Amino acid sequence: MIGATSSAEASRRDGVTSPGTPLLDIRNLTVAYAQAAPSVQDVTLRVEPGEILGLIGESGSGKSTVAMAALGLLPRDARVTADRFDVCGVDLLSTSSRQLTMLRGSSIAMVFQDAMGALDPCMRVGAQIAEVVKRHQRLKGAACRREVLDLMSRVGLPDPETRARQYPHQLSGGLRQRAAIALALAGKPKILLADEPTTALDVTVQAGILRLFRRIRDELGVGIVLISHDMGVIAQTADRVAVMLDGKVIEQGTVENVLLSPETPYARKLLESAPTLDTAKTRTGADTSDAGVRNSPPDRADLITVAGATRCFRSKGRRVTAVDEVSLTVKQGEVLGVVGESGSGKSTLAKLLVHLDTPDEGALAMEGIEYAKLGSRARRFREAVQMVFQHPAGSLNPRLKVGTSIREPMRSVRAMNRGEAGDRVRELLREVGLPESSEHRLPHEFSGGQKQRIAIARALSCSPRVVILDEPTSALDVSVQAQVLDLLDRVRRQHDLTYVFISHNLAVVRAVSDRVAVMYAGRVVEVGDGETIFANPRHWYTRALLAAVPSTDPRNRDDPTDEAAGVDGRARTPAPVSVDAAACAFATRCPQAQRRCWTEVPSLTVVHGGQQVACHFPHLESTTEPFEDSTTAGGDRTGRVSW
Amino acid sequence: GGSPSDSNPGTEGGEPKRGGTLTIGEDSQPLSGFDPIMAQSFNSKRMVSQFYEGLLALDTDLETLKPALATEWKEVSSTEYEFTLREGVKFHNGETLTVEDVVFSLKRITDPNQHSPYSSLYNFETIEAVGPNTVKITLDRPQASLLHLLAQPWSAGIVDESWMQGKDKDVLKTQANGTGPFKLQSFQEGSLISTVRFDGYWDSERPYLDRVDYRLMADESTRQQALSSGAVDMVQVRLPRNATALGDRGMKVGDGFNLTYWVGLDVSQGPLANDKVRQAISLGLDRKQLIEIGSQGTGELAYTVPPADPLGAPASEDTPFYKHDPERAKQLLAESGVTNVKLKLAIQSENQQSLPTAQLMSEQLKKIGVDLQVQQVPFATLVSNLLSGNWQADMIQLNAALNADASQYLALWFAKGIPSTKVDDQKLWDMMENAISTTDGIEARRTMYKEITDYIATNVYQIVPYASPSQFEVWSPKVQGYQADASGTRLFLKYAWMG
Amino acid sequence: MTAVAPGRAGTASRGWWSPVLSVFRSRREAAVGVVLLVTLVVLSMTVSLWTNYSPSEVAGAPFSAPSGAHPLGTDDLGRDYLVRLLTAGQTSLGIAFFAAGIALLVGSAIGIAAGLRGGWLDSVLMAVIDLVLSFPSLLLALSAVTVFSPTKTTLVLVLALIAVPQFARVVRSRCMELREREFVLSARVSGVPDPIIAVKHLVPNVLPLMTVQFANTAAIAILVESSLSYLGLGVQPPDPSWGNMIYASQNYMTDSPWLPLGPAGVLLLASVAWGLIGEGFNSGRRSLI
Amino acid sequence: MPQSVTREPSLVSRPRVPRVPVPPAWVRFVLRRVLRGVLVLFALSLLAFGLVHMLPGSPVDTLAGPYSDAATRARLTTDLGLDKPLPVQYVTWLSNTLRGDLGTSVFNGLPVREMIGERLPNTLELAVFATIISVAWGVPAGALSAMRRGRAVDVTARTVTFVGLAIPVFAFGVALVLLFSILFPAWPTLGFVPFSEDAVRNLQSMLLPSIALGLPLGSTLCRFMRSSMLEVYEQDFIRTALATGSTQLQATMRHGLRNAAAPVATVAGLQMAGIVGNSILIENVFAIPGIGQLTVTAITHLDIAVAQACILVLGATYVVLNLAVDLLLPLIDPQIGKDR
Ligand SMILES: Nc1ncnc2c1ncn2[C@@H]1O[C@H](COP(=O)(O)OP(=O)(O)OP(=O)(O)O)[C@@H](O)[C@H]1O
Ligand SMILES: Nc1ncnc2c1ncn2[C@@H]1O[C@H](COP(=O)(O)OP(=O)(O)OP(=O)(O)O)[C@@H](O)[C@H]1O
Ligand SMILES: [Mg+2]
Ligand SMILES: [Mg+2]
Repeated sequence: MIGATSSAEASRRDGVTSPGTPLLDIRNLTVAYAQAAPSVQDVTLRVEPGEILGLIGESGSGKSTVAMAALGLLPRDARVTADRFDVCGVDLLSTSSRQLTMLRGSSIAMVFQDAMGALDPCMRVGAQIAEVVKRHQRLKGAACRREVLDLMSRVGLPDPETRARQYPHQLSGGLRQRAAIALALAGKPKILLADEPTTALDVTVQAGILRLFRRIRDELGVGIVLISHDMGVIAQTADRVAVMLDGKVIEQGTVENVLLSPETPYARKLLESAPTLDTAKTRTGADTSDAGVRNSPPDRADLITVAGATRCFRSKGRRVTAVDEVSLTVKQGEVLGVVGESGSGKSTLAKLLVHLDTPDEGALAMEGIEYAKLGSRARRFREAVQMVFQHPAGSLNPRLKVGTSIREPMRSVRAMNRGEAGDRVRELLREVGLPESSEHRLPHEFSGGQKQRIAIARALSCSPRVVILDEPTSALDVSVQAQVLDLLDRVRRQHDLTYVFISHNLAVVRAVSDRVAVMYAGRVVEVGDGETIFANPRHWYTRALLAAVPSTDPRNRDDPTDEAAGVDGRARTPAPVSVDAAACAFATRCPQAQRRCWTEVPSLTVVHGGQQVACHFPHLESTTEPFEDSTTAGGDRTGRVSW
Repeated sequence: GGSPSDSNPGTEGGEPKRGGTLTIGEDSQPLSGFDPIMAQSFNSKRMVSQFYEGLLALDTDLETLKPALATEWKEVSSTEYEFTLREGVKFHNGETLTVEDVVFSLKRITDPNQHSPYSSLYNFETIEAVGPNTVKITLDRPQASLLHLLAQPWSAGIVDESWMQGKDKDVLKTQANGTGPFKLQSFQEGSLISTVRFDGYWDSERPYLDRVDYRLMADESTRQQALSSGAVDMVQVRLPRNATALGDRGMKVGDGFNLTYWVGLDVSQGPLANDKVRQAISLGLDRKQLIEIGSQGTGELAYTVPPADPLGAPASEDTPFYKHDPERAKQLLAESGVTNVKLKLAIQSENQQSLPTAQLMSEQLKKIGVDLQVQQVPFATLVSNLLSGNWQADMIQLNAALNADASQYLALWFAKGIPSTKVDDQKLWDMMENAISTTDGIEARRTMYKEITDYIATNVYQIVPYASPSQFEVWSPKVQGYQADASGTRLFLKYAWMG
Repeated sequence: MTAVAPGRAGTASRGWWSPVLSVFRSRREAAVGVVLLVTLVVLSMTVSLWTNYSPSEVAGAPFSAPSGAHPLGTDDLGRDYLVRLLTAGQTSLGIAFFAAGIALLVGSAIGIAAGLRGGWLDSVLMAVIDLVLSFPSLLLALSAVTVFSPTKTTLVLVLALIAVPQFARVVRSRCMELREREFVLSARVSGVPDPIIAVKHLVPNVLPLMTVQFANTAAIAILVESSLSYLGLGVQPPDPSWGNMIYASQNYMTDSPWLPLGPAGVLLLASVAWGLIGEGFNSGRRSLI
Repeated sequence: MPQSVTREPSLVSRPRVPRVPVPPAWVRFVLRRVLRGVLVLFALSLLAFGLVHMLPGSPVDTLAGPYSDAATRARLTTDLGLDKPLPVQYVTWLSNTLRGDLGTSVFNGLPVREMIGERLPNTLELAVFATIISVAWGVPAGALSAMRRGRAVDVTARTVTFVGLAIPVFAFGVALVLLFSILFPAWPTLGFVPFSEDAVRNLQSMLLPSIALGLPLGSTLCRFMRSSMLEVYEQDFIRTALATGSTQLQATMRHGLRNAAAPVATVAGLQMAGIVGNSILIENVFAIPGIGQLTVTAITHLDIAVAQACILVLGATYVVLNLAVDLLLPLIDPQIGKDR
């Protein structure tokens, strides 16, 4: 069938030789956009029915390009060459655009990263799925409706009848992603491409979606290409893995082989630099000199106190309480980690902390001086409190030279003269590991990690005492993330800084924090010493979070039998007909919710040592056995409570 | 009485016949409504002339008087006149015309509460009914223009007293009840005025038309198109070239009547207070070119009183300072001692005809070293400025309309003791006063007005580049028996019929 | 380790204007627009140097058709139409340029102030803008020109006034977006005062948008000026403007079609030029930020 | 009530109920918008009054004419109440207006309310038709041009939009009349007939003016549609639609148009209000008795009551149309304004 050499080469790279026609058979694919150098070069991939191929690699390595090429959806200026490019036996290189259109949806389909974007916001979810069902299954009327509802329940959308009539914005992120998967499956494709399908989601939701992929594969026998930069996701889901670097596949093999004993140095580095929940110890071990400081925070003085801060927004007539009666203290010299899912109010809290925003109720104070009464001390405050943002690209004015950006705070807050400021800029650049000449360049000439270094230099320029870091590494690749985290840690020790480190990545928070606060729906549900919280979470939400973090070890896959009940976004406990305003926000997802949870907001109470929990029925016995994810696995749905 | 003169091209269609609808494209609707004694603008007068009549009427020369509501009239003395009313004249509502109606209507003109612009033109002392069919008017001093004024439907239209009783003062602005050939059927403000034949009209044969519709078409090119496409049967156009173009397409173009293009001068101050400057300006103008290009060849040399007026006299190259002589002009300017002459000329923004001439004047004066700035001002503002005496310009341009009496043209610019007057010349005022009160007949008056206007030209109190038609009536060949008149008010519409 | 992020090549020049210049380089449309406009401007400015006639001089018989002596014929007064057309360009382009310029300054200032500060200032400014918008623009121009007499200065100011609300709105909504951007937030955290944030951070980033809006406004200004001429209140003769030329010639459309076609043609050219410039910047916007 | 606690769980995850009972979001939204509209109208009344009274000259002079004498004019001034102090005149006018009495025209003595009442429908009719025409060509052309970006269709459409945006409405109108009278001499180009009189003739006579207004305005819409569409094309759901086997056309029709429509609808709404203002020119050219024409004549003749009322009515039209668009937008884009 194929030339002997390429066939031999392919089977060698694949590591596995599987029977039957492959769903996706790519040999030496090269894609170049316009005049640029090829973005994808000599890629050879193969997906068999019922197989999940994981595709990992850092940003820009060409993962999405491969996927889009398989769909024939590359922009017109892209040039594609390949020795072989078959999708379900059809040669993409020679099909007409008509055939290609037919192929899409019925043979090959795709799930994109941003589910909100992938669904038409102006169309009901059911109608969107029905459209594809009609097109590819040629069903009409009631049959079509039945098929849509069937699809929706198959991907785990609860109450499909209602959901079908809703618009995408009325669904939660997890449900939206499920709807998007239903949409992709509606044409009964044989192969499904999933491009970072869970990156935008909360870990608890992610676990459910990943389980769904496996179930689809088992039930429908489709082949899946799962693109992700998250080792855990791949480890938990994929059968085989291909690692991409600069447009080339540098390593390919079974998941165990690649993740446990990577051959190439790059893959090894990629795996090493990804922090896991267990990495905290290794990192602390690295800075033995400060170990004592890190582990004994209680005697430190309070630097910033947040007392009952509440912040509401009105947008489009809706009222969102982004931060809800939060009380916290940030102690001198510590790293306070703040975790929580997207939309839980972390960034809003950060803005309150740096006084970019003022709370509607409650107050913040620094060393006893309320923010509202800073008056003439405002300038000192600005000097003392700085912030680093998530998007390195966004935090630098694209039109200003790097030096100017770094110099800005010194000029405005410190009123330094040009010469002094110039010297300091160069000093700072050296400190964050950038050449002095960077001063004269524009931000777009730097990579993401370099930009983040510049942003850090800028934050340091006024010798602050506190730096609020709002997801400073979540836009970065794992390898770069490790470097930036190292830099942050070094700087902190050098200047005796206090950090508030915000992230939704539990592993990262664990790796850097002394104390951790967990936020849910605008409230702090649990605070305490990092070690304690990670070892012995008391709040059911914290427990769910920790349990859902995918392990990077493919041998630790969770039990696939759990997945039958893997439905999220749904109350475990019967909810009263009218939910009281005073309900615990987590009650709808809590396995332990009881009547009291629906009528009374739990407040933070000290359970043990420095650990505080806002829960009426916290998990009390300290346990080492693996915790069962309530949200996604939820085995005991009746909410049996033993005390 | 009688029909218009036989030279009218419109009468060549054989025997008049009854019936048909005439649609006219009007450039504007009656500004002041249908009240005859308020009608000043062309658009109001045009409507008023169809609904109302005076005691007398004008013949096509606009000079000869004809009987109308009065069959006979008698000048008892220079201040006393008697009129015998026609019998059986009916108003549109069916009521019969009585002496009381006439007395009421004439008194109404000078009633201060009516604000009629014509009130100051009359020297009434008493108006009384001296018999069942006879009205006597007594003046407090002789008035040459009286009969002429009484012959115009707008300055002396007779209204129905009993119908007016108890009605709002403004009722005549939107309703009409006269004795004229057409009666108002409906008034759709802003679009359409429908009129129909008045069956009870005293001149029983006429009008021939069953119906006349007036459609508002403000834009000149629109009117042109509408006439060409047959959407309307009659329009006025302002630009001579447009009239010619329509004529070339087989339309009938009425005679244009030359009315004065006035440029009033503020001689009370500024450079224009110097008579050498004024003379230089008059000499600097190339009137031939202005006529040729500015009036698109339709103009003629003229004095302040327009040639179309019965009392108007033609001007010529020999008129003082009318002959183009730029050398002399420069010399005079040098002699005047005024240097750097900068002048502002305000013209009417609505009138498309004003602009070309003003621009040409500016260009011609540039050659003698006078800088003339042209500024377009809405008519309302222009009139306000003129009347308040605060001209906001050195020169104001206006176009004459045909007046009831020649004295009005002069009074507008030169009447003694009003703010708008910028001259201070007792001699001129005396001459004007004489001309008003003389009753020596039309020839004598014409001579007097020629002398006055000559005097104005000599002193260059006003510049008259030329006189040309301010509008042309154009109608489709279907319309027969129609003749345009110098007053531009369709006085003879009742003779028209559809062929 | 980390590859340099993909950026547009050749943007090594310094200063905030460099992206603007680079847009020209990468945007053929904008470049064509600029060339077109510059040609028009140069021809207009130099017209007196290379023609035999003055714009107001009677140079031939009225209404003569295009010929060797008068490439575009003559108008109702026998003036050379080409010379007038180009002279009119000075006025029309000048008025458009200044009106759009003033609108840009005022509108952007309002937009930036409202967008950056928000709160009551925003509400008040936007209420005023709404008020001006609810006054039909042509009427506003008409009444203002009537009240203040139709000098060129009045025209420029009135045309600017009409354009300000649009400007303010566009700039404001952009600034509200930018206000939440991290680099503005970091400037704030660093205690940079609002005026400096506005000048250093907002203006450069709103600049492409302002350029687009400027081009649109300039194109529209020429049109509104011609509409005012239609109502007798545009540029005052004998100064020619494209607007009053179109108006004056529409009466002669049937018999001398070259009269309306001339100014309509250059108006179209200018408008296309502005439009191309605007589009060039518009489509360049995404890649800029 | 244990019963209620154990009742069937609500399947939709419940949003947290606000603490204080407030009227539904859309009621508050509408109320706020209406209140704002009222404020704008009030300010507009001040502006209208001020501007009209600032106009140089006095209606008395036009009314009495150039040949009148000073005494007549003085009496007229008193009779019209124009000698009273401005604030008094304003208060009188405003309170009359609020009572629905817009005064009478000083010239033809007609009640202003009647004059406006007769003309407004014509202008609105014109505006509606013009909007329909502009939408009818602008939206599809914009969409098509976005779909075939860079191809002949796109280039053509964009060239046309340039022409549309560069030609003054009145000149376009006159040219159209000319063209039509040559091509279809029988078409009643210029005879405006009120709808109530003869609906067919009315529609015929409205066609050209609507085209004259609508085509150029469509150019703006076309541009907006094009760029809005291009933005939509960059979004994931279009990619998804293509990935599930839609053709480009299907994706555009089913997903593109509606999503691109919301911003375009806002523009169209604003434009419709703008049309009402710009109708001045086209009403003049086509001899349509509309409010634009009335306003201009009122301003140039200094018919104070009419001018003030017209400006106010035009402003109110703008406010109402904007409000209507704001309230209708949620129908196009369900994300806007729906929160229950
Ligand atoms: N439409 C395009 N035009 C030009 N270059 C492109 C285009 N899309 C992607 N590229 C380039 O191709 C390369 C590979 O991009 P691709 O999106 O496939 O990477 P990726 O591995 O999916 O990265 P990420 O993890 O960030 O999604 C990158 O350098 C990118 O800049
Ligand atoms: N300026 C604002 N106007 C309206 N709503 C806002 C505003 N800022 C934040 N919110 C809302 O407040 C809630 C909390 O937002 P916030 O950005 O603090 O969350 P987060 O925890 O930082 O989420 P993420 O992980 O996605 O950054 C969200 O529902 C968000 O929509
Ligand atoms: Mg990608
Ligand atoms: Mg955030």
